[in-house]
Amino acid sequence: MVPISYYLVLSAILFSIGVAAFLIKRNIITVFMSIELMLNAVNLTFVAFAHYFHQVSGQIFVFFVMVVAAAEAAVGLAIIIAVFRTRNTLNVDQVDLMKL
Amino acid sequence: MLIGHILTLTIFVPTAGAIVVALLPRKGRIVQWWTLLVSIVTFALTLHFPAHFAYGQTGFQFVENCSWIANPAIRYHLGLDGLSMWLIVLTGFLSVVGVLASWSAIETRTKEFYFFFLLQQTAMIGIFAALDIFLYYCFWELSLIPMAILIAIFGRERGPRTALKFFLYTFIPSALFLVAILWLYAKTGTFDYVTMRQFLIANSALFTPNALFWAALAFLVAFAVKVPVFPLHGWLGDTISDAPTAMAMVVAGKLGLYSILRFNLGLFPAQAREFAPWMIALAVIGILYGACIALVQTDIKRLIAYAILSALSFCTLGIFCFSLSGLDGAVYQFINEGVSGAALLALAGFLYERYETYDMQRYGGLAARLPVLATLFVITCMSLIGLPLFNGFVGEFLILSGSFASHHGWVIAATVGVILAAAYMLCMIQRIFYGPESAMVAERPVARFSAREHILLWPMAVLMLAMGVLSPFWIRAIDQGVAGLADSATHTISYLEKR
Amino acid sequence: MHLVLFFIFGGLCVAGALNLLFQRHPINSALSLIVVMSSLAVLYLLLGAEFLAAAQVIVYSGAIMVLFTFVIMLLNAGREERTHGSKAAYAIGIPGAAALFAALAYIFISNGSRMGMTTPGRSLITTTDLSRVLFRDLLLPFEVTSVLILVAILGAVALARREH
Amino acid sequence: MNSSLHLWLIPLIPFAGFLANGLAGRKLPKALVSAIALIATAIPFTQVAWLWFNFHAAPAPYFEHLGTWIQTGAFRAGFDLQLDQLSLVMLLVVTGVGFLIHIYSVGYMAHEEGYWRFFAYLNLFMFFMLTLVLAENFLLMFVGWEGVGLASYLLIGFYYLKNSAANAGKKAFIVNRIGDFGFLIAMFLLVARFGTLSFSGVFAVVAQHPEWQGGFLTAIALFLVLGATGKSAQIPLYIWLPDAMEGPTPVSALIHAATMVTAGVYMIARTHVIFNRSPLALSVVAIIGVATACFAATIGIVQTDIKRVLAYSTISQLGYMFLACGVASYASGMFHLVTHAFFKALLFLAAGSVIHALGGEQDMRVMGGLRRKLPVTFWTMTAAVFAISGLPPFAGFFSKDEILYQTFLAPNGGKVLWIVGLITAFLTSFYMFRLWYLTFFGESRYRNRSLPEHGAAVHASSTSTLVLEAEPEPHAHSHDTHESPWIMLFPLAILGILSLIGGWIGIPAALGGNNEIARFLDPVFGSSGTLQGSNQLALTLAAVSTLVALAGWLLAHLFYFARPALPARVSSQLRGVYTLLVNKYWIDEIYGALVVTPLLLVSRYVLKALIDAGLIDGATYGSAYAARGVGAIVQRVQSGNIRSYAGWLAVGAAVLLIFTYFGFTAHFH
Amino acid sequence: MNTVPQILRILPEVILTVVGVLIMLIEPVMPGRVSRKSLGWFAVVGLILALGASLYQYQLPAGTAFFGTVQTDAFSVFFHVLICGISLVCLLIALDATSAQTEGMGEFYALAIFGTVGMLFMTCAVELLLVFIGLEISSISTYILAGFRKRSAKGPESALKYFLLGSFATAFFLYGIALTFGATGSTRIGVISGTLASSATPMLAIAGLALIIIGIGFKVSAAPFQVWTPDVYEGAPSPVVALMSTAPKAAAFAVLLRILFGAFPVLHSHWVPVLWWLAVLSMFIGNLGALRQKNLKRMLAYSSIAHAGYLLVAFTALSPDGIAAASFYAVSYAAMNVGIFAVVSHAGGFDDRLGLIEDFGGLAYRSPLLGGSMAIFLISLIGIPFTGGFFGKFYVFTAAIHAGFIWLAILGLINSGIAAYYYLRVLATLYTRPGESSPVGHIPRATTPLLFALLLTVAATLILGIVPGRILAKANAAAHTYPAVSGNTRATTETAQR
Repeated sequence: MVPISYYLVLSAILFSIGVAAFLIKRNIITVFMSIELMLNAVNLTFVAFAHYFHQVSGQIFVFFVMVVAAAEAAVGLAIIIAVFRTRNTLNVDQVDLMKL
Repeated sequence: MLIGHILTLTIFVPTAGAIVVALLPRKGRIVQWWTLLVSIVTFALTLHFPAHFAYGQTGFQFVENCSWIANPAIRYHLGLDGLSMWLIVLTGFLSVVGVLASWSAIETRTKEFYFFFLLQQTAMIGIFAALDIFLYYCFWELSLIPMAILIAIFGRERGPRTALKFFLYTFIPSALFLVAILWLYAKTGTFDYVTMRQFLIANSALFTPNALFWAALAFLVAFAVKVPVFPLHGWLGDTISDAPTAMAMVVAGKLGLYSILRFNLGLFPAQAREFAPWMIALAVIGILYGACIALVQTDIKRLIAYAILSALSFCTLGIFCFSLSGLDGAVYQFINEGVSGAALLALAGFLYERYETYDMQRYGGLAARLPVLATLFVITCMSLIGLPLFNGFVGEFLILSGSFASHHGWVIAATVGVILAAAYMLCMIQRIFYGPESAMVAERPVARFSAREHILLWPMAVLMLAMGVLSPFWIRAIDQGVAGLADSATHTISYLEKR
Repeated sequence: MHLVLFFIFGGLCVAGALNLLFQRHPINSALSLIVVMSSLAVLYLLLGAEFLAAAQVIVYSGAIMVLFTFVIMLLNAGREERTHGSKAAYAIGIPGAAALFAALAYIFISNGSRMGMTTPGRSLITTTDLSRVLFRDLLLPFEVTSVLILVAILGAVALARREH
Repeated sequence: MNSSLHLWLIPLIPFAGFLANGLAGRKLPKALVSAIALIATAIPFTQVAWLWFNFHAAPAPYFEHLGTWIQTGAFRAGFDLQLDQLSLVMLLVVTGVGFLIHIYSVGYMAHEEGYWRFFAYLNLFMFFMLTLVLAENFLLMFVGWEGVGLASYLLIGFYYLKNSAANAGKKAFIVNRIGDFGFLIAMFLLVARFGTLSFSGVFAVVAQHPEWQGGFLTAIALFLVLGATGKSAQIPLYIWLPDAMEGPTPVSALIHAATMVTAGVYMIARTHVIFNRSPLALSVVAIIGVATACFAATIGIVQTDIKRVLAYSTISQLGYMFLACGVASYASGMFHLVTHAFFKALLFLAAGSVIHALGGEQDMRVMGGLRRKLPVTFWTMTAAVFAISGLPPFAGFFSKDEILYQTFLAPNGGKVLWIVGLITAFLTSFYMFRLWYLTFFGESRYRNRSLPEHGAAVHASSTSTLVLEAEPEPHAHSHDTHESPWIMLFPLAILGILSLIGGWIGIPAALGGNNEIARFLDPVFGSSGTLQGSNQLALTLAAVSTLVALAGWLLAHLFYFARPALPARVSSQLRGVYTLLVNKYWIDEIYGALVVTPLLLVSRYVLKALIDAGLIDGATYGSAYAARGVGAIVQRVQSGNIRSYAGWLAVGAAVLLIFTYFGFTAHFH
Repeated sequence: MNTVPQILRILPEVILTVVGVLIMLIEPVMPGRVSRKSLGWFAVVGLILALGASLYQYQLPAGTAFFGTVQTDAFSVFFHVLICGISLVCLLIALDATSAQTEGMGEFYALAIFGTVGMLFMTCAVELLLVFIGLEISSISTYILAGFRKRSAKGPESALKYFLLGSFATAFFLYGIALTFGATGSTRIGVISGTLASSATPMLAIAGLALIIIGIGFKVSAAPFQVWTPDVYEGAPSPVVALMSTAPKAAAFAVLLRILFGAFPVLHSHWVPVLWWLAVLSMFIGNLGALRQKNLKRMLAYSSIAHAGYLLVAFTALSPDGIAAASFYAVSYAAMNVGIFAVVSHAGGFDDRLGLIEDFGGLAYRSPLLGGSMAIFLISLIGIPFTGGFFGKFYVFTAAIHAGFIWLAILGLINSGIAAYYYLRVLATLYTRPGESSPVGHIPRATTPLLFALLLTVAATLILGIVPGRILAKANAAAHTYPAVSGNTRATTETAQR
């Protein structure tokens, strides 16, 4: 009895918070987390629509997103480590060697 | 015996030559000799056209027409008429001249120089021969690159800067020019000059005059920059003074003026007549403006640059008065300009080779040291200021007399330019050759006039005289080439019509 | 009933997300993210995707977030300091995010009516249906995913390995 | 009259001479060079003489078409030659005097560097001058017209290492160009109106339309006059001629006295058909003529450089010819042209011989007493002086008298013109005798080369030898004055005789002659030109002008022979006038201030600096800078900070989403 | 289903996957000191095979496989060939640029290969899920490759920037797919278009479309999503830049074409204006940004933004001509850009010894081969006739004008004028007299792989410029796999304005 649109709006809220977090957080890892948050928001949308259409593929999609998220996490964290090695910082604002 | 594909041959012999140049070793004068050979062959090939030109018949000759790209329909369409024929011959001639003029001026990086030099020849011949507007545009753009690179490499002081200036000045307008071409293609469905012209004439109703106006303007601006016409000449001074002699010879004039005649008058006769008042005004301003600035220049090459601006503005004037003799004169005049201007630049170059400066104030009394050079210099100047029996006079006279009937005031103003021309040319001659010997001339021993220089310049001097005396030989073809572009009414208002 | 649950857990999501936003220490952010994910799992249940809910808890809250915390510990990242490297992020970005939210919300609400309601309990999608689609219709993507994972492994190795 | 007269030979043989000397002369021995030059002028002279006897009677002009020069559409101009009485007379003068001066030059230039160059140029001049004379259409005439300008440019600048010479040449050419501008415009008008430039064609059309009076014909005529004033050194374009004296003296004699400068008169005479239709133009010509005559004469009386005196007298005499044309009495104009050619050439050559003798001195104040030292020069010079002063029975008398007579009879304002002419005659005889006395009488004031303050006016040839460093001219430092070699005296003698008898071809009826020359030219001008008054009047006027001439002589005698102190006192009395005259009314300065300087200033500061460098280059580089400026702004976005980037992404995303969703497509649909 | 064995539909992908796996397996067993070049050559062989396979796919009748998730048609094969070619040349460049003792080259080659697989799937997928996964594969591998200069601080930084912003954009892309799915209930291109055609204006789909465009816009670095490009290009090794400035972009453009013309043709009135603005913005930002650049790679990064703009111009044409133009432009851009990076990476080595433009002063004299070919690529980038760059621009703008977008064409060509300025500056630099201490002195001799690379790219650039007929025909064929959009945008107000 919950309007689908509620779920959608909720996902929108989460997504936007994710975006905001990406903009505001300084710690690279946290920034990365905010991306995960955005992905989760998307997942919610998928599931909502899957329910609406009574469709499996929507849910399957979520699976794949999870897999992708996992992969990205692995790679992303590796990258973060590499950066930390060269820069010795996790602050995004200090990773701006290249500019203009 | 008409060789098949003679035009293609003429266009691409220089390219082939250039490729060989790239492979030649860097020692001795091998490259020079090879390039000389190539350019002589090219010249010989161009001479084929006047030899086999069928005067009676109208339309294009030596035509080659095959499909280049199926969709969009681009054709490899070449052909000559009276208008373009002599220009191609001139190009061939100037390529030989160019090699000889650069012979000892270019000592380093000869491979680069002659490679791009030959490429330039291809581009220019292609421009005159192309009858498919797309093909034409290709050659038109191609001609920029060798020029720019050569200026960048061999420019006197600010080479690269000048190259940039020159390139952008020409390239940006020709971008709009391309838009106009594409627009025309979208409307007419063809790039072929002949077809498009027929189409435009046949159903001009399809077009709003406004649209055609802008298209024609895009064409005109692109060409006017190349001529150059008065306010668009910003590149000329630097380019002429920085470019190596052989390039300065061909950088201005004929390309732009030919294009104006071929495309603006050919495709958009009505619009051309709309522009005429402005163009005439600009031309006259250009004549006087160029002359006045030349009057106060102290750098030989810059003086020549503005002299060229002034002289070419005469052509613009002649073109936009649409009288037959005006058009003939214009074409004849820019051929003359090609010859005499080239000779003058070559002479200036020889001076530079000897004294490493273009600053007139450091010269003086040179006539005693280099009498032959002085003589040739004077002859060339006389041809440029339009002394009768020299080529320049015929052109100027035809232009002015042809335009006079329709534009008294402007022509009278333009004729003042003739006086100024004498003034700045004689000032230059005096500063360089007359008066007491300057310190520089006195202390620096220089080479006598070499055989190569004789071989280069005397034929040009003779040519100036010949073109001044036997003009019908050339004008015959030109006349038939431009006849279609002139106003039908002859420029002479006979006394009967007056009554 | 459903509505209440939705609001509870939806609220929890938002709260967790906001907490992620406002916590200064990465660990706290990570934990709040776990909260978000777990409550999302509940919402999945409400939408009748049990399997997904499980996967959500296991894969996300479990595997991925553990990885995160692990890295945080590894690099013992402290409280993030408030550097001001970027004006644009605030001046441009935050309004951008707000506008984004506004636009999306507007779109969803304005089209929400056509969406209708959730129908709880109806037609639980069984694992069978899932596997049928997953291993038949979407066989190729499934296989290709292996390449993706390979790449991830390779990359992690290539990047994280110390130079000698 | 036989089929072909081969007129084309007349100009082309000198041209051949020019080519031969010009291309090879440097290497040829002087003897050969002079031989070539002389032959190249002698042949045309003989041919012309032959023509004179064969063609004399023929009523109709004779044409020769050598081919097309320019042809487009309806317009055609060819290398067409024409021989009629007018051109025949002119030919005789040009070839005859020209030949004599060539001979003279052989001696005069004997020691000059660039001997071959000199004769090449002279032949070139002959070629162009003869083309000018023989031309059957305006265009071909213009060839000669500009060509002689070129030749004179080269010859004036013969001592090109001397700045003054080079400047003079340049000035001459440019001023002439101003005249040519008029000629060109006139031709454009003709082309526009008649569609042809051939004399016969144009004149025929004009003849068909007696109703054409003034109007565009006046315009054409006036532009032609502008041309003529340039070539014939009339007000306002006379300024180049005095400077032209920088050239070697034979050049001054040939080009700047006898032949080239008369081209203007010839041209007006040639186109009299047009002028006759335009009283306005005619009176303009007359006024210009008489004004110039008087004006130049006044300057002439205070000049101290012998050649400059002659230069101003040339201008003045040309004024007479203009006056003649102005009163539509072309015949008398031509008559004076002929006689003037004789005595003025003679004057210059004699002066040259004097200068030659004095090793290059041109300042009359340091001459004097040369009567005995240079007898031949003296006597020939005397003939010339008498001739130009218009003392019977010398040549000048008849021609000048004829002109004054015709002027007197001329309808509108003739009397005024006549009086001015008369005054001029007085001045003429005054300054000529002044020259005569100063040069040949009194005791020799000739000590060293030049007065201190006259360091500038050093004789051309000697300076040139200083600069050109061949072997120094032998008599440049050997100061003993002696008579010139025979080769220079022979032409003097001939011309002397001619200045005596030359005028007898035009003895007016009143004096028992029958104006041969006028009669001879009638086929060309028609008898309309020459007015006839009563013999009584003619005699009176003749007497008057003779008396005036004598008065001039007496005054000169008083000033420069009887009471040598007088001039100084008078000049100190009339300080103002004197300064004015000595400085030639500051005309050069005025032109400089009004035309040349402003032109240069505007060009340098307004056009070159402001517009070209400022606006046009400014616009070019300005736009470049603008583009780079925007580029800088774009780069500012690239702060390197990930969060800023994300910010841009976010806002971009938002905008794009909104844009797409709410579809701001009005602009497109 | 047609009779073609399904495996053939994905033959190139399979081949490359196998090769990649093999490299992975061989690499660890190789002793540490041994150079990994052999692996590189192996990868090259694999790519050649894949190229052959792609060309072979031209023989196959168009059709789908694996339950309609992939589709081989003239379009996908065209891009298969293109991408395989690009990767091939890029690997050659890498072989040339890396020394024997460069670290971890085994992984490098494997990642490049796998990345190529991902791109190939992007081009042939008709199921958005597969598109997404392909995209992720290619992205992740390029993230890592970008960070391969581990010693210098720049490498990881560029990797990080690319990774964070990339995933950020991916989230948008994914959201877009989600909304599309929400609007149509499917993620199959064909189904989507069908549903949209039938339904009334589906607002959700429009929103989804917008978000998808954002995601792709990021990948092709179209303004305003271009911000990452210069930094990443500067930090990444030149061979990698050569790859990622062309291949993933080509794939992404393919996806965009596939989605716009395959899935959303009915919404063209919504996406045409958007692309119009994206194109204009990209051209201006790219070119103006490049004007002041001193660092060559950054300059090329900006120029790549601009070129993305030119390419987007073609999309507005809404006609097969447009698609063909876009495809052709992708090819010509790839040829010249890969070529120029070949020169740059050879001159600068794997880790950029020559960063600034003036470092290249006199290159043409130091090595006429390098200088000459670089000159050709620059001329092509300017868009001078008889080079691929010119024809690319020409077709693109012809298409735009046919669609009536005169102003777009004018702006675009003015931009090519601006662009000429900075390309020409480099060109002039190549030919200025080198100073005594100019770094070009230390440039090593050209190696065999480099020669191959240059040969291929130069030949491609010139062939595309002089006899583009065949390739253009292929591009047209590719274009005609889509039904021409009912282009009622032809008569736009623009033409009315004129």
